[in-house]
Amino acid sequence: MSKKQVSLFNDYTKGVWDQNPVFKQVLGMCPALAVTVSAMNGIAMALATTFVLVFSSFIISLIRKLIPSQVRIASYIVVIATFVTIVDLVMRAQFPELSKELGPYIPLIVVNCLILGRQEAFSSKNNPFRSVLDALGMGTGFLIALASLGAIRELFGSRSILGVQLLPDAFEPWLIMILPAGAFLTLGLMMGGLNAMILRRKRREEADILSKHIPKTYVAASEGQEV
Amino acid sequence: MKTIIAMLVTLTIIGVVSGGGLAMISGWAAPLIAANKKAATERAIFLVQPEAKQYEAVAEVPYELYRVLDEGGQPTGYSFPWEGNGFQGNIRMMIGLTPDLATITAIEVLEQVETPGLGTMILEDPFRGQFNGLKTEPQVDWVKGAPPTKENEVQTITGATISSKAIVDIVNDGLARLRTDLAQGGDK
Amino acid sequence: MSSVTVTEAPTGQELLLSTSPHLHSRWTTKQLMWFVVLALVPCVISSVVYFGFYQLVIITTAVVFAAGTEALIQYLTKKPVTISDGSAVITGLLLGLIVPPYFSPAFTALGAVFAIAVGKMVFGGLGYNIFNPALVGRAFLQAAFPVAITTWTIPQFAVDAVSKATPLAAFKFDNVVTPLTPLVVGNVGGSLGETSAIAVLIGGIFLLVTGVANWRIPAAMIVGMLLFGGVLWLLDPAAPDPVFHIFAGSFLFAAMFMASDYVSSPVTGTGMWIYGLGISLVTVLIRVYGGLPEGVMYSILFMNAFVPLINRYTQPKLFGEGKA
Amino acid sequence: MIFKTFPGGVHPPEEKELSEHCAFERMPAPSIVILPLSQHLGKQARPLVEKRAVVAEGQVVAEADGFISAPVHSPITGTVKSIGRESHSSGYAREALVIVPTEAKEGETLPEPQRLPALDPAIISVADIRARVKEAGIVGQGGAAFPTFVKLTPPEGKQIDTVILNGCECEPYLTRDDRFMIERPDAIISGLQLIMRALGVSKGVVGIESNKPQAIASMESAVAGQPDLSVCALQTKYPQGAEKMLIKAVNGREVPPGKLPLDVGVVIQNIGTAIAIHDAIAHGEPSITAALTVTGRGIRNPKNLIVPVGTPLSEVIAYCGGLTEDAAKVVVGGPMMGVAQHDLDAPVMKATSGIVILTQDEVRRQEETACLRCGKCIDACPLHLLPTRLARLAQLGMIEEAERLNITTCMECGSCAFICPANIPLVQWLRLGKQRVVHMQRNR
Amino acid sequence: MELILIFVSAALVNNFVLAYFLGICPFIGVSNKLSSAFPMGLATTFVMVLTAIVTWLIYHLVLVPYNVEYLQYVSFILVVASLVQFVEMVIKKVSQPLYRALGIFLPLITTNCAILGLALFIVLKEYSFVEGIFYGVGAGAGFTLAISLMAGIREELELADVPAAFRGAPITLIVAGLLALAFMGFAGMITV
Ligand SMILES: Cc1cc2nc3c(=O)[nH]c(=O)nc-3n(C[C@H](O)[C@H](O)[C@H](O)COP(=O)(O)O)c2cc1C
Ligand SMILES: Cc1cc2nc3c(=O)[nH]c(=O)nc-3n(C[C@H](O)[C@H](O)[C@H](O)COP(=O)(O)O)c2cc1C
Ligand SMILES: Cc1cc2nc3c(=O)[nH]c(=O)nc-3n(C[C@H](O)[C@H](O)[C@H](O)COP(=O)(O)O)c2cc1C
Ligand SMILES: Cc1cc2nc3c(=O)[nH]c(=O)nc-3n(C[C@H](O)[C@H](O)[C@H](O)CO)c2cc1C
Ligand code: SF4
Ligand code: SF4
Ligand code: SF4
Ligand code: SF4
Ligand code: FES
Repeated sequence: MSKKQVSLFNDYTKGVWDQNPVFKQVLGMCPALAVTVSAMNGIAMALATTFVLVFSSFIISLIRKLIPSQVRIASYIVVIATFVTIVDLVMRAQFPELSKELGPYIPLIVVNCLILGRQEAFSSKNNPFRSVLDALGMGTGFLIALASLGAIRELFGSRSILGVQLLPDAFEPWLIMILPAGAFLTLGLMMGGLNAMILRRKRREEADILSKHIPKTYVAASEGQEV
Repeated sequence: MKTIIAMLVTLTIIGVVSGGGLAMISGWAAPLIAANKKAATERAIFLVQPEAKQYEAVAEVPYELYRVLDEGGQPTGYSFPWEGNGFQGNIRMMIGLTPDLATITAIEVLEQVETPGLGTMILEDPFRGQFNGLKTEPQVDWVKGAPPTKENEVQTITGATISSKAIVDIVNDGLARLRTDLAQGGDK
Repeated sequence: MSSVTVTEAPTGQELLLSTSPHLHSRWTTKQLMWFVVLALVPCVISSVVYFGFYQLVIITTAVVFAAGTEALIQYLTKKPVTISDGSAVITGLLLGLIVPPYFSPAFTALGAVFAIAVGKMVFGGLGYNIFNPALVGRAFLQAAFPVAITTWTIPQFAVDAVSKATPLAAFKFDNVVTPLTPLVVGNVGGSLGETSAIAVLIGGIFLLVTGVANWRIPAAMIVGMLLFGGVLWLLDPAAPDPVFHIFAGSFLFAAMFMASDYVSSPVTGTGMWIYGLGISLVTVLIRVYGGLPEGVMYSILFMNAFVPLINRYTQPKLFGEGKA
Repeated sequence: MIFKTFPGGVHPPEEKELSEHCAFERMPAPSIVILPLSQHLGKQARPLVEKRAVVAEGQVVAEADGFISAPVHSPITGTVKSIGRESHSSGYAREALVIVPTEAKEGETLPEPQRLPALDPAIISVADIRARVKEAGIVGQGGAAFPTFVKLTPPEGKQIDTVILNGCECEPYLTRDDRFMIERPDAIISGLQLIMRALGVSKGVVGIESNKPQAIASMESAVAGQPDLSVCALQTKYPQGAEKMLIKAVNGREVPPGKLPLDVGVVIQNIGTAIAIHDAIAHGEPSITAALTVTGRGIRNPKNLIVPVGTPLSEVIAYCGGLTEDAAKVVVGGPMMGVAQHDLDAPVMKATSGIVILTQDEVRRQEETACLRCGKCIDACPLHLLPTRLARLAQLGMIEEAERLNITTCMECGSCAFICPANIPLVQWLRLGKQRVVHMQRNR
Repeated sequence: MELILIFVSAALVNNFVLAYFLGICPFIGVSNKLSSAFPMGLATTFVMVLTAIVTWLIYHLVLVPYNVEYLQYVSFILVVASLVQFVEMVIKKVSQPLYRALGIFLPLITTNCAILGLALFIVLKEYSFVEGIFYGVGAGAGFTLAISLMAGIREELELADVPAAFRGAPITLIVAGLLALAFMGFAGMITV
């Protein structure tokens, strides 16, 4: 791949993991916690958010040079709120059930720190194409986070994932998983677990580098063994 | 000054475009949303009145009340949305009644925020079914931990006593209101 | 940092070096903890007497899983395994004693694992947790299995029909105030360890007399209950009298064994009073106005969250800064 | 009877019975004398003699260097063997003169022991009292070894109304002050009156803990009929003898942090200091002996001794029958604040009040665990500090926060570490924290 | 009485942060020091009350009469944002110390879902003007309580041996979870 391609590719992928909005940047936490009682809700929320994110990024990137910086935030908010209203209207018209489930959290996409944050950090400085890629990447990352959180909570809280029962009837569902406390705890434990894995890998890599670049005897000596 | 004008102009343009766009989409969505809402209400009206075929709104009372009719247009009872406090928040339900208000045909919970899996058992049949054909004179009563012995009693759900009582209370509250209003209005 | 160097003395004996003080009181962590375990024996006995030998299965499960979880986590994170200090045993034992009779051992085990893993180890283990681990375990179980944990079995020798529900549930839902005698003896429904005030008091007074538990917290809780419970009783005819409040449910048990947990309670004397009074206040409010019949567990957890702030604002005045 | 006291503190086992019945004995001259130039708080003394010089008992061999300093006198007649760094009971080697007794050779005469001229305590002037206390090299016997004449020369404008003699001896095991009060009450009263005269004060109090009934009786009969003197019996509790605590108990005043007893109108002196002052004036004796208790389960014959300053610990121990089989720790001072010794060549010094030898059983270290936040250390701290938090802050290097929480106020009494069930070496951390705070303040 | 119940309900029983998941980002982001958490709570309370007032007026005096409820989100957020900006400017002019204590938090708060959430809930629950204000005060008090408790706990945890992997956001979320468990005791106490 050419250098340019690599950087475009990176525009997309960074949001998926390295800068995952939920796990790494701790943004957009409210919807992440509130709606993830099931995988389906998480996915729907993430898709709605991604829709708003992508379109607002596109529009804002297009008009970025026309907006005076003093009314920057206000303009972003209006653009975002417009798309959120569209999502909300469409959902209420076409998917009344889902709209009822996600309740007041759809309008709150307006203030989702993730969306505003991306406009400030990226779309206001880059061309529409890259902004859309960035938005798609962040959206994917958000989707991964919300879907996995929703899946775990649904599995233990209702024995199923995406409505498919996976655990036997003998398994008593843990009600706490679909309560607020369960949301915080699950996400906290997930993040801790991920961090532990990352730390472990880092430590192992460091050990590898050490053993490759430092003469054996030195390593042994530093570990206090007789050489 | 120039920047202020630029600011105002930008915001106005964005506002107008956004407002215009939304007005268009809303124009498309509003009837659909209204239809959805109407469908939901209708579904609920007939859910608590399985026999009924048509309905009409009763205008004499300052709240929603539907008189349901059979094929021939004869009144067969009332469908009646009412709400009150549950364990966590508001519970809104539809109550089906016979014309003399002495018997409940069925109930349906429309909106609630009770604890999933616990308070939400009020939505399910072991509990809800108890209201089919329940007598309402002098009022609906509840018992805890034992099957009901009287015609106007329901048994509360273990672990969700409060939600169960809330349903009973809402029914009684609505009935009381209805009785006074209909007695005055002389609807029969 | 503990610099214990050994050198040769002219007499040929090895001399120990360490900094002052060179004397130490007889208390050690281990000893404190095992005293608490000892103090809980009367409650274990009363649970067997009232609810049968099967309860030992629940209690043992809780202890084994609590201690096992601690050992496992310490082993996995390559820390010294310190279950012999007895603190995890207490957590397990207490958890076992605050679940209902015939509670599922599987749920108990899950609660014990959660209590130690999330209530204690993620904070860094002994001494660092903010919330009382045993109560974290119980609150988890209550939120996960609310029906199972409010299903009460009648004691073996129950004489009256009233004791089907716990005295507090009977009060809340049927407005029945259980008389004092069964409450004191323990012949009522309730969690394994809490029903008998006599058993609780034997263990509790043992802890207070030996100085293991600080007397201030139980004292503050009882004073607070008399105060707030009394005021409500006078104002609101529907509220029960304060003595009923003290003897019903897990109030005494929690006052003696759980609110007095060092780690999750304030370190200053004034702080302990505020903490104890706060627990009583929240307990009364939940019991009288809340949706739940019993509020002691939530009150303690709620006040646990205040402990850092309480400690900060009740710092003792430096000697010499009070008066000239 | 309710005894006065202060809030907080701890109750270590008292263990006074090992030596409280032993009357003072004079220990014979040792085979070698190691005379540190720094036996006091402040600047070390400047030597006045050369190697191989012959010195007389009582001769000044090093002079005070500066205001807060004290001269050193030779405790024996002998030859200066060397001047250099020698063992010191602080654990660090310090500058010292080493003197060995000399036999008179043919034709030579050894110098006579020197004494200062005796003065009449009844008529001595304030200036003479201060001069004599300074000349005699007297330092506080209460542990800190602060040059006494400094305390007797308060800055202009300070109003002092009370002198308290500290007869608490709150450290477990030690019985020196107890024996002094039983054996020499009149010398103590004389010393107290001299201090009062030097400071122009008309109120003198002797504070004694309730576990020394004999001493209380003895001192009470000594003050009988003297309306300006009194005995104050105090509750037995450590650290009752710490000056701030003693003042609080005796007259309810609190010395603010960073201030001195002087600032609340009080001067405190130890019982032993009073005797030293009396002896220096009435008998012209310079500070060449130390009175101390040698005790503990690790020594065969516990004793209360008068020992020439500079005697190596090993000789004192040998004089008391030597260490027992299970002796494990030799502490100079009391067990709560004293310093454990690794080198028994270290000498007895002017302010050495005791040697405590603890056994294996007594010093077995308990396992250290994390802090339980039991608050016992906070209840115990007589200065109302937060030992647990200060120690943790020191451990994590959060020095500014430790400073904000007044770590430097800590007097290292050890009450907190004594009571701590988690066996955290709190005092050690507190010391480290204090050092780092001082260091940081210096760099500011 | 009803008003007090609304207040208690919003503050304790249905705490915005712990039960409704609103304002989580500042709750996690600004809770590491009590000295910033508490002012943040106060500033949020202030903005919430303002929001309750202006959005109620807009909704009932403009949106409903002209049948343009679909402009709710756009208008609410825009008005709140400009209002906060205005208040910030006023505070800066009037009192520097107050600005330093509260002002710096104000822009952060605008883009915080608790504010918009409040406005939407007031519409959804059909509160009257005065009820809306009490609701705003209660929600703000609940937010202040939660974020202050969290800050106290996090300062304490700085001295604790929290495993490296759990430092920061994970332990904060777990504490929030345990706080939510503790607040469940108030469930069913008051329902408004
Ligand atoms: C997490 C949790 C959620 C609860 N949710 C409800 C609920 O939605 N509805 C209800 O009536 N009770 C609920 N409760 C229980 C009640 O507070 C109360 O304990 C119960 O109604 C008592 O009923 P019982 O006496 O039949 O066990 C809940 C309890 C917990 C711990
Ligand atoms: C249950 C109980 C209640 C007590 N109540 C008090 C009390 O109210 N006031 C008091 O001073 N001591 C009380 N004590 C005595 C204390 O145990 C102890 O003597 C006192 O805290 C001494 O501490 P201090 O030296 O710090 O004052 C009580 C002891 C127990 C076991
Ligand atoms: C913890 C502590 C305990 C003390 N205990 C005593 C004591 O028991 N007797 C005593 O004379 N001095 C004791 N002191 C020293 C006194 O505070 C004070 O310095 C001394 O009495 C002053 O008299 P001096 O200058 O004659 O030594 C103690 C100091 C501390 C810090
Ligand atoms: C007096 C006393 C009371 C205790 N109470 C509890 C308790 O209620 N819950 C618990 O998990 N551990 C308790 N423990 C054990 C220990 O303090 C607890 O596991 C720590 O919180 C773990 O860090 C107690 C210990 C003592 C000495
Ligand atoms: S060390 Fe002990 S006996 Fe000696 S002066 Fe200090 S307190 Fe008194
Ligand atoms: S205060 Fe005095 S009497 Fe009491 S223990 Fe301390 S030295 Fe002994
Ligand atoms: S050593 Fe310091 S902190 Fe500890 S009790 Fe003594 S004065 Fe307090
Ligand atoms: S006494 Fe020890 S365990 Fe108790 S609070 Fe103090 S330092 Fe912690
Ligand atoms: S998403 Fe709610 S404050 Fe950020």
